Amino acid sequence: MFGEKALDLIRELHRSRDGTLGPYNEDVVRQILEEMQILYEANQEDVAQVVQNDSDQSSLTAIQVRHDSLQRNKRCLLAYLYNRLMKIRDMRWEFGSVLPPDIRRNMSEREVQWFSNYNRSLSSYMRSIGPRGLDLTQDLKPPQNVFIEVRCVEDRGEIELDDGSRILLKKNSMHFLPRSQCERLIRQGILKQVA
Amino acid sequence: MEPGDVEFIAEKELVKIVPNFALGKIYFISGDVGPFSPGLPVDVPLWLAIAIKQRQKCRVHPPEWLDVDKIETMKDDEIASEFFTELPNPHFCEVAQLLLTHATDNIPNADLLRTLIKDIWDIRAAKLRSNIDKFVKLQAGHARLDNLSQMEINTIRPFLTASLDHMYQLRISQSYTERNMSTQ
Amino acid sequence: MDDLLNVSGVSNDDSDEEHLTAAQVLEKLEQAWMNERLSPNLMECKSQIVEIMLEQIEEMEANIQRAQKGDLKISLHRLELDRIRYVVSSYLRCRLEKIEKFAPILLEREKSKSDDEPSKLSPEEFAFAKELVGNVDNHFKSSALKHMPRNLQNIALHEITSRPNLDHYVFLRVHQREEGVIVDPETDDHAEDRVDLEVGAQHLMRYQPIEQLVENGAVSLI
Amino acid sequence: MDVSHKSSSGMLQDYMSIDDILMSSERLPSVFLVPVKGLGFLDASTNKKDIAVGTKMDLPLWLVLSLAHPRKKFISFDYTKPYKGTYREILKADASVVDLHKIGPFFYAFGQQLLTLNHNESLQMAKCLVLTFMERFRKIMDWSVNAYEHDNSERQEKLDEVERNLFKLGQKSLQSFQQWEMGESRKLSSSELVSRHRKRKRDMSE
Amino acid sequence: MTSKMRSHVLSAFKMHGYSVRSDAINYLLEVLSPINEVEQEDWIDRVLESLQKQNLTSNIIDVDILDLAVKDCDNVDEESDQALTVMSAFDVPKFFYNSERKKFIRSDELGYSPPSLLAVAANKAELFQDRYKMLYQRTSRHKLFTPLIPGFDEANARKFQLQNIEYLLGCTAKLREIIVLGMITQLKEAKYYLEDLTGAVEMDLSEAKFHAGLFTENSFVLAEGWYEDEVFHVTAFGFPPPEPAKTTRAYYGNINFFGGPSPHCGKASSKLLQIEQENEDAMILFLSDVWLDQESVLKKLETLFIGFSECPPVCMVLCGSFCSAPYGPNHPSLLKEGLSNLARMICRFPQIHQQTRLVFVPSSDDLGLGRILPRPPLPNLITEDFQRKIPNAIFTSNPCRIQYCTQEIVVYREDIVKKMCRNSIRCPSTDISNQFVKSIIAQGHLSPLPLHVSPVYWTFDHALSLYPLPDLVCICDGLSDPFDVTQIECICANPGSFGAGDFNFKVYYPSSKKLEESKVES
Repeated sequence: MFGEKALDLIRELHRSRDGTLGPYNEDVVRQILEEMQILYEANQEDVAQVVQNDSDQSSLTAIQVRHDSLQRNKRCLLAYLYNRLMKIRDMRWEFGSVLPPDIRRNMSEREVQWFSNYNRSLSSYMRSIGPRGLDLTQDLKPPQNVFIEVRCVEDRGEIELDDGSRILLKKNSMHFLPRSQCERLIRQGILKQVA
Repeated sequence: MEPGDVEFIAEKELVKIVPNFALGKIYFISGDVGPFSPGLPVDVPLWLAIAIKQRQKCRVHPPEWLDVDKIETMKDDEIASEFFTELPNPHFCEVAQLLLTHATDNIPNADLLRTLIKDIWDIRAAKLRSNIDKFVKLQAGHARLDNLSQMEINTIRPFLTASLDHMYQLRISQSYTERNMSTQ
Repeated sequence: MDDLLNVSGVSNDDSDEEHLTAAQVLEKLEQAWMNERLSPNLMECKSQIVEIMLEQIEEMEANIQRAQKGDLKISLHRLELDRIRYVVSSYLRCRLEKIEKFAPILLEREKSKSDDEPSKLSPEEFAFAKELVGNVDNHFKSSALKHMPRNLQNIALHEITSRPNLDHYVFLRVHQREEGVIVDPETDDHAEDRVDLEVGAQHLMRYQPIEQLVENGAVSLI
Repeated sequence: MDVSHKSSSGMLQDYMSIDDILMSSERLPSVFLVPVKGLGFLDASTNKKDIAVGTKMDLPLWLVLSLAHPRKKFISFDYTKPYKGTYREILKADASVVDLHKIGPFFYAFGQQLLTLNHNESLQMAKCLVLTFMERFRKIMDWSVNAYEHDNSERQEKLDEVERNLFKLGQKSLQSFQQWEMGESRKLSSSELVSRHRKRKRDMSE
Repeated sequence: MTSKMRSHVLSAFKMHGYSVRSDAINYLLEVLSPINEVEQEDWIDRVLESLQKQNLTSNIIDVDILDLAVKDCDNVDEESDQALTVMSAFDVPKFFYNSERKKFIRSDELGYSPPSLLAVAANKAELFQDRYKMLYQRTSRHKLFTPLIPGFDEANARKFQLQNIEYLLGCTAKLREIIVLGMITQLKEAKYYLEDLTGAVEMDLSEAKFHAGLFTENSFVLAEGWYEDEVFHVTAFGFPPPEPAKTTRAYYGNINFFGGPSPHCGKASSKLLQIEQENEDAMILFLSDVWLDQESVLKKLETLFIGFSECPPVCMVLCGSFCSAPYGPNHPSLLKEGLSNLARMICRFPQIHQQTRLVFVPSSDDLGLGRILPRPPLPNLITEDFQRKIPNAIFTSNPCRIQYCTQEIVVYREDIVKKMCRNSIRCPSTDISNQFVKSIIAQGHLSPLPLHVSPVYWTFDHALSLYPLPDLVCICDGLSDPFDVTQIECICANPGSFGAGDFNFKVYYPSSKKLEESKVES
């Protein structure tokens, strides 16, 4: 039946539902486009015959079947692209703007481009909020107390906080920091909240 | 909406504390608070009370409904009544939980209270489930549930609203088919 | 600090020259935040209130910087700022998620809405939505559509992406009395179902019949 | 964010939804009322070049929805087993014990799509869908909203995709409520994807 | 003021999801301080923009990442004079093909150390495996080999199914109509085998019909035929179908396979394209066998310089060997003397001296380690004073790569055509140059010869690769007559010998992609 390759593509996406992004399947996408091209050409021939009205009902149905298959293939392709984009969008909020290399390798060149465009428009939107901008990827949970105790999980050297103070991220070092300052590092798994 | 958010909103409820320090009025964005003088009770939002309590600078005066006898009678009423009894505060569960965790030393027999409140929660939860089942079977379009607390609504909301949405779609398919059959 | 804030200027019809204290503006923001988080549809944008709140935070942070007095007062102020910033951030983030999910249809409605209807998107949100839809459209074109046969190459994004489900069931609390709200339109096997909303009551029903009531504050979602 | 979880339960398919695409690929027994030129290969049983009138074939739903449309009537179709008389009786008897996942993971969604085409048993089938969900609702709710220790997969086995999703929603609220009771709900934690990605990396390097 | 600026910059970086090291912030503030307020905003955006272009591994920004980004913003206008870059074979990036992800990934991205000249034994096997993988992915994507599309009469859509040798060896029954991609090897004396990653099978070429092309040992072929008890009876013998550069780039995007600083290939840069189109009369000259020790050659060079003195070419590629008799004790001094004569002569033409880049590509007979490819440049000892006098001179390896704007040019000095004919199974007699060009394009490699005939440093085999196909391949072969063949938009030319022949050379006009044959009149 037509549209089998397209279904494989969607099944592949269905299998990796738990948020991971599989490799971009360029080959199957091309095979689907190839099938669509051949379906389209076959329809052009039949339509030409119908125009000279020397054909009958049987080619009309054939045209209808091929037309429905074309629409089906198109829907599967767009759904495949769209659902991957939504996963890539979530990664901006989960990983931040720098994706781990093995994930980036699973993305097609255009998906990488889409990600950097999304990142740009998100950052410019966030910088346009209020007098000094507001980082929406922060303050994800209702605050309880201003300062929290955190333990450093990885060596990441010294970084600077908003108020200019500097902290040295050495493995297993403990810090008592304002919550708003270290939320990003906790989300990226560099720090872990203790109390 | 996460339970943390419900608790966050509940922290705006006012509670009476007895400070052990002196400080003038504090002009918060959400309104003025104080002045504070040692030994004189003053009403503050719960989030402020907890913050001051954590710095051992006050004693919390529990609300009058947070008392063993009152809670026990509430439990009995809950068992007796077929409907949901009225709760002393829409954020009953969250305020109790916050006070029992952050100001346990200021609340007499806190543990007993904790189990009693948990029992009330379970009784009401069972009652809620049977009401919902009746409601779904009635295929009714709407329901009134006045005495449900915010936390109870929050816990059942995702499951219940998604089920009712699905039921509604099935009902639409049925009426569409009925209209279709009659026009044929 | 407790100066009066003038909330006018925004052409929302219900409040003409209304002077609100900072606390009242915060109250309105929290109400808008709750409604936004629980409504299936994007609500009218309250960018005026958000601007005011962010300016308040800015001012307060400047004050704290200057007034290095007792640390208890300072940390309590900081805690309140964290709380308010959380509400603003969660409110805008929740709106952003809906805008990203329904961007094509929202843009379509913005285009076709009449001028007196208040816009659902703030100018910044509108720009973000336009860029997003443009990027998705380009991605579809360059990755698939341009390789397809000619008559299949165009798509109307707002027809194929998801729309808000206005029949979603919601919980609500009544603030102003409202009679005869049609819950279920009349069908051949059951009569029209109407309900009266009394002040203080809590109801569970579909969102569509009460959407306007939520917008103008007669009821709020819980 | 509590916007309704748009699962495929409406009459209108969600163009981009993976579930709707998978659901609409399931087959329906159909009979060609008109000949079809050149597509003989679709019918595995013969090697003729065209499809003759009266040929019986299992066609995917997405094709049936177009060909069986009242204005075209290129094919006639029949319900699959779960939607026919005998099975409807079983469901009427005791719907809550039936394994809906085995007879078609998208039981409700597929049924609703069938209702967009007229068929002599469509009204009984529509009613059957409503009653089946009403019957099974109580058990799904009880399973999902209270007991948590039991192994979840054994419970979810008999549920169709929509029901499984409802079950997960119930479980999730229960878990976050219990986490809240322990006072953990407002602690900052590393993001879901980051921790899963780290774990996978550690497994690979071992 | 700076603390306000500091927090402003910090928050801008935070919105983009970056945390910044304190020394990096100080560095940026220094860079920004001299600029006025408005421009600072635009500068911050540009730096953030170029940060996104670098593929970072962590979102903590330190000084050198920031330095790179600032430089990237700085030299956005300098790029114009870098229209021409010459790359030695030893700097060509090495790519590994990941078959699961169907992607070429740079070796340094995978964390491999740069290739070393003295390789381990495994590298020799990898050399052939990498060539095979490159050709296999290219062939399996070709229209003839993509999987069948159901529903179309197979007859017209002629499709084949590639099999591997393991599949053959596994079958006891007779197999008809088999197609295998494999490498020709002589595992036993005068017996040809076909080998791929999974095994080797003996071939019976008695009835094989040979398509056009030089089938040298160790080159890769598509063999079609039938198989029975461990012998593969070949009926048709041909090369894997080549692929135009456009199609390769459509698949793998704008990765820079060719080499050079920028992560993206020249084709993607609209600026370079514009520069290329703007100067139509830019030209590149190719001369081979420039015998500097011969008086007549120097005189001819002089007439050449006179001819081009008014409009100097962008670049002149002078290939070896630079001595008519490249041996004997006085060879180094002869070469040095030749070079100094040439330097003196060039100084007499100021325009050429300033504007023309002179690229010296040595032959394997020239001074220095010649025998193994890629051949290093002429030793500094010989070339240093020439370099001092002519700053625009570049002494590079053989083969070498030249990128002019968006054009990719490969220069290779080797008398290879005759060598390939000697080493091929069936040596065709007619139009040798066409068949030669077809072979190197199909193999995607400059010298598909056995290693004992033309030795290659195992870990630098990728420097000889022609994949994706460049725009121009200039094979300087002194022993065969000049040719100019274009196949699937890739021009292959042999300028013939300047010294030995009658002083002919080739002129290439990149903007119009035209190649002209010309001669210095005696």
